Amino acid sequence: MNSSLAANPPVATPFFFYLLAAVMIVGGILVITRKNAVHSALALITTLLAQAGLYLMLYAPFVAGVQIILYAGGIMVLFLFVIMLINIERTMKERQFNKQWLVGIVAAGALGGLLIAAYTTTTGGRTLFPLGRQSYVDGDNTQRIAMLLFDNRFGTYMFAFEIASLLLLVAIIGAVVMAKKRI
Amino acid sequence: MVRKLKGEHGSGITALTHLGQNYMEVDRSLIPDLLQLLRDDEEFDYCVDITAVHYPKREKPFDVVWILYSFARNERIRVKTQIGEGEAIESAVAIWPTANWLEREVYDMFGIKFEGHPDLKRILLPDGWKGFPLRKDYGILQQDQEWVQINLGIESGQ
Amino acid sequence: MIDPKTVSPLDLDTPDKTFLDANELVINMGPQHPATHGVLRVILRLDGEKVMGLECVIGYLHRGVEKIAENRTYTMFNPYVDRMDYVAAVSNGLGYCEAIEKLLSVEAPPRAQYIRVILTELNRMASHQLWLGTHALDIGAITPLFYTFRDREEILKIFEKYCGARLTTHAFRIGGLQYEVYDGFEKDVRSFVKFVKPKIDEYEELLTTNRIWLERTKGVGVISGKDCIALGVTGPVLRASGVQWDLRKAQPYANYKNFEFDIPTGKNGDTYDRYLVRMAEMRQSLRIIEQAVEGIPEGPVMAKVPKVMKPPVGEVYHSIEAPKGELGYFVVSDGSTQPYRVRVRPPSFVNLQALDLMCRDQLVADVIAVIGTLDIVLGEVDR
Amino acid sequence: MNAIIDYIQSYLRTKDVTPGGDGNIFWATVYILLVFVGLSVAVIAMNWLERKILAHMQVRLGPMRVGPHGLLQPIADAIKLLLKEDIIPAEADALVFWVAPFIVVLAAFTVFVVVPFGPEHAITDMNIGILFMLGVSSLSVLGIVTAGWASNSHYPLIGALRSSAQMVSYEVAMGLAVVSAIMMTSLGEKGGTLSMIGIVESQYQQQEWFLFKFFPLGVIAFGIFAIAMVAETNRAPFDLPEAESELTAGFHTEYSGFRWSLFFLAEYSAMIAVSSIAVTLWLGGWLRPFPNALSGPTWELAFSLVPGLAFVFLAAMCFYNTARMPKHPLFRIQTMGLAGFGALLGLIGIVLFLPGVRERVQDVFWFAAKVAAFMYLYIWYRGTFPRYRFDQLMRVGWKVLLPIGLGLLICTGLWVMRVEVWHEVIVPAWLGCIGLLRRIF
Repeated sequence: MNSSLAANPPVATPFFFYLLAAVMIVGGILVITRKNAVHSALALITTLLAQAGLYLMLYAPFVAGVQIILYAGGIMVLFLFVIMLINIERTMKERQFNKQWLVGIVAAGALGGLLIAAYTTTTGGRTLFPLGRQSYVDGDNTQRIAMLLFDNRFGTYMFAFEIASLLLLVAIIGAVVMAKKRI
Repeated sequence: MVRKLKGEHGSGITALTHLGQNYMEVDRSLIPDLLQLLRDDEEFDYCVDITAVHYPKREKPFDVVWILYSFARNERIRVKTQIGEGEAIESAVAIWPTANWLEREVYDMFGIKFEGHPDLKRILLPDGWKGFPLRKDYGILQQDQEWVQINLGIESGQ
Repeated sequence: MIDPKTVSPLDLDTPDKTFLDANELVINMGPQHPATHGVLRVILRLDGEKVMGLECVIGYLHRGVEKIAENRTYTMFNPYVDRMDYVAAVSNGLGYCEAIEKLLSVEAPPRAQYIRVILTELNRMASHQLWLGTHALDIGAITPLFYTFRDREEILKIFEKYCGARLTTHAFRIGGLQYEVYDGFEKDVRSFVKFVKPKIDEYEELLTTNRIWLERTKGVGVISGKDCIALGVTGPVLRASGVQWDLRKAQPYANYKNFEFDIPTGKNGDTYDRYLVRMAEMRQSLRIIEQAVEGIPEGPVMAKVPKVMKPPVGEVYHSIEAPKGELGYFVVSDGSTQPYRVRVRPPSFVNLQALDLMCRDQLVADVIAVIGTLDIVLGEVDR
Repeated sequence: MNAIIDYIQSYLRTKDVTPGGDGNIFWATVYILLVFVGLSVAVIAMNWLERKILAHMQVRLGPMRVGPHGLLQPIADAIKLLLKEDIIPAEADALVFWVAPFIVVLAAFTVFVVVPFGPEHAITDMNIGILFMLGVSSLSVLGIVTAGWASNSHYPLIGALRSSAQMVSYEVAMGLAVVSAIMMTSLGEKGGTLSMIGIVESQYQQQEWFLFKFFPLGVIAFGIFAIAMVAETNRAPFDLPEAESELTAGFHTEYSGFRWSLFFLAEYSAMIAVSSIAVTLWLGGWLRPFPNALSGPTWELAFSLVPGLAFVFLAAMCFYNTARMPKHPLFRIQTMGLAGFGALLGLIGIVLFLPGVRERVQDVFWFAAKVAAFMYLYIWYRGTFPRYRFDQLMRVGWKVLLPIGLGLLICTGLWVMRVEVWHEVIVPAWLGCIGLLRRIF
């Protein structure tokens, strides 16, 4: 998987795409419908893994690997941690947070419409997400990501990247402060 | 030493020796003060044991026995006092913390109550048990049938 | 005490305190737990992993030994004492026999005294070896267990050859010994001493300087000498806290005054010091055995005691230095063939009382280490 | 029909088929089967070896009854486990309880997709190989956590929480050590790579195992990884989740029978997996000792004979022990079994001497030998070390390994950037850092 699209024609792409997409959708629905939070978390993990599969199909193995390590392996473990510390029997008997379902449907519909519009509308002969512009630089996916982040030739994302990491740091410190009464 | 104590407390103390071991028989009324005195002034800082003996035929059927040891003097002494049925005696937990479980065991086995004990309850036998097994009127095969039936779900423990 | 039956059903109205603002957690350890050395039950109050306090629930092995004593003759009760501290049965027997001998005002002949000392010290060795193996196992080192059991086996073989039993030996009789030692007893003991000396070094090699062992034992379960005395804690635990007190020296019984040995002490009173003290005690025991086996005199092994024992009216308290601490017998005689009252002062029972103090502010995993280091035997705690 | 056979034959003859290459589905399938079978055999052998070696360390004999020297014991155990009643506790969450062991096994086995047993012996080669391995092996935490939770019992829950906290913490230090090794690959001819095969090739090109690269940085990185991997796999002295004296059996307390054996399988294959990572990153993977210094046809031949010799040696040991078996009718079958086992080993040894076979197999042999050394270390640790306490474990992970790993990363980075002037600076500074750290902690 280390060459470009043309040299490496995808194998059974539509089939795997629809399979993974279906897994994701089913998983997503299970996440919001299960009353047991652990079941929801497991469904979410399935969804995230299917998403990693989609990344692989997009010839972005590095992103897929990071997705597995960070989301499935790291963040979801923390989710499960927190869920386990909460009394599950209790949450199962409590009412779900579905009082605002009407607003939710409207928001979801609007977002979906927006996405469809964005992909189909053309302004001045240009679509918002043009095809055929996968590659800014040569080399494999991992190197491309690094180049995009750090090389000035392609408009640097360095600042945004660092801001994001700073935000995460702030979030970590905030979590520690909130959770721990005495340090 | 005993002479000195006798001088202070009068006739309540009888000092005796049997088989080379010193012990004193003390009046019930002297108990907490004497024990305190023994620890503070006579350096009996180690309470080896607290136990009791049941003499059902006596007017005051229980002997309570404190066995004390002094590290400084390398000496043992036993303090004995007689108390009657249903009478309580002052706890020595404040004097020697070790008295805690020892007194609980005496209570467990003889039913002697210790006043001022922080947590006087049965220690070896189950909490709901009836009867005090080391009393002479408690037969060796006797048991709390009711407790056994309720808690163990069997007819008899024998 | 927490009874699972009394736990109230789920209550949705009160806020959930099990998460984040939880202050205290009460958990129950034992009586069926691999690290409680029998049927000890400990109820722990925890703040996170920190122990805020604990309560021991004992009595699961209560057999009413003291009550049995009142219904048996002096001779008949002798085997029962072996069942209290079953890993140091010989010591129990020694204490009991000497107490009754005192009551009868007889003394065992010198030859019997020497053999008693040899067997008792061998038993101290066996008890410490068992302690070391299980304690190390609790802390996670599995290998010392097999080393110590291999060497303890040699001691048990000597016991078996002498009296036919390995664990509950019933080795001594009131007034001396029932049997003369078998041929080659001295040779066996000598070769055992020679065999086991390098083995103790072997145990130490595995543990004494092991980093993890040090981290797990140093500063864990600290108790000061003053607290030890106040709580009546005796034996190696007391000595590890810096109090040089051993009944074998302080109030010599049997014929311990004939032997040269040191009382090993520690400084910090932590689990590591207790480990070192017990290791040193094993070596001192070997020293005593060596001296005793060289000096066994000829002569009878049984003093003149009547077939039917009727000690004169009176009472006696006699205590010995058992492997776990001061083991005392308070015997009251009413002149009949049966003791009027036998009170056993069990070292494990009294030492166990210090568990609460020693575990305060430690972590849960340390509770296991401290239970191990107290070296309790539930048969003796519950009697 | 003939066309298909022709196709397969021509397929087999193609020389340039490499792991991960185009159209390698056939060989990938073959290797999947081989790895699956090999791994199961390795776990079974490991079971027997662990019990035997541990027993001999502890002055015992270990299994002796089932088969000669207990050789059939693991098979007997496996049959017992499969026939045992599979209990799901009444209060357990049945679905999650059922799924959890499969997650663990799946994660443990999937890791082997990218393990290179030789330059041509691998299921596939990914350009993110090492990342894939770390990612997938981190998924086994999920199985452990859910297993502990689903049991709905206290000890498994505590065991699961401990286990996951431990694995998540040590993954950080592990990752740092791995990154430093990956940095070293950038000095190879092909430049930096995450591919497992590429990493080993890079070591060959640089004529140095990464263990000795940039001394002492390579050794330190390897040390961090070697400590972290023991913690990752929950083995002694970091076996707190399964601390028998504290938590009975940790997260799998409530499991029995087949499902329990899955955890067992997963634990051992995870051990083999992390050992493979260590071998690949620092110990030259499939490379034989001194591939550059002792090259030439004579040396090639000499080293390619080693696998066969090893098996012949094992066979000789079997025959020696056969001769020592008691001469008693009761032992006849056992003696014959041992001799048969020896004969089997000898036969394998002779097959390994064949010219066509020995070149192909020696890579796998060296890889397996290195992994086996790690397996022996695991057993050795278990025989000698007491167990860490949880806070001490966390302290080692976060306060010792993590800072050292970060410092290591910086030093390796600087070194790789050819700041040769710093050569005299980095090493003293690094040693100073360690001294400082030791002073602090």
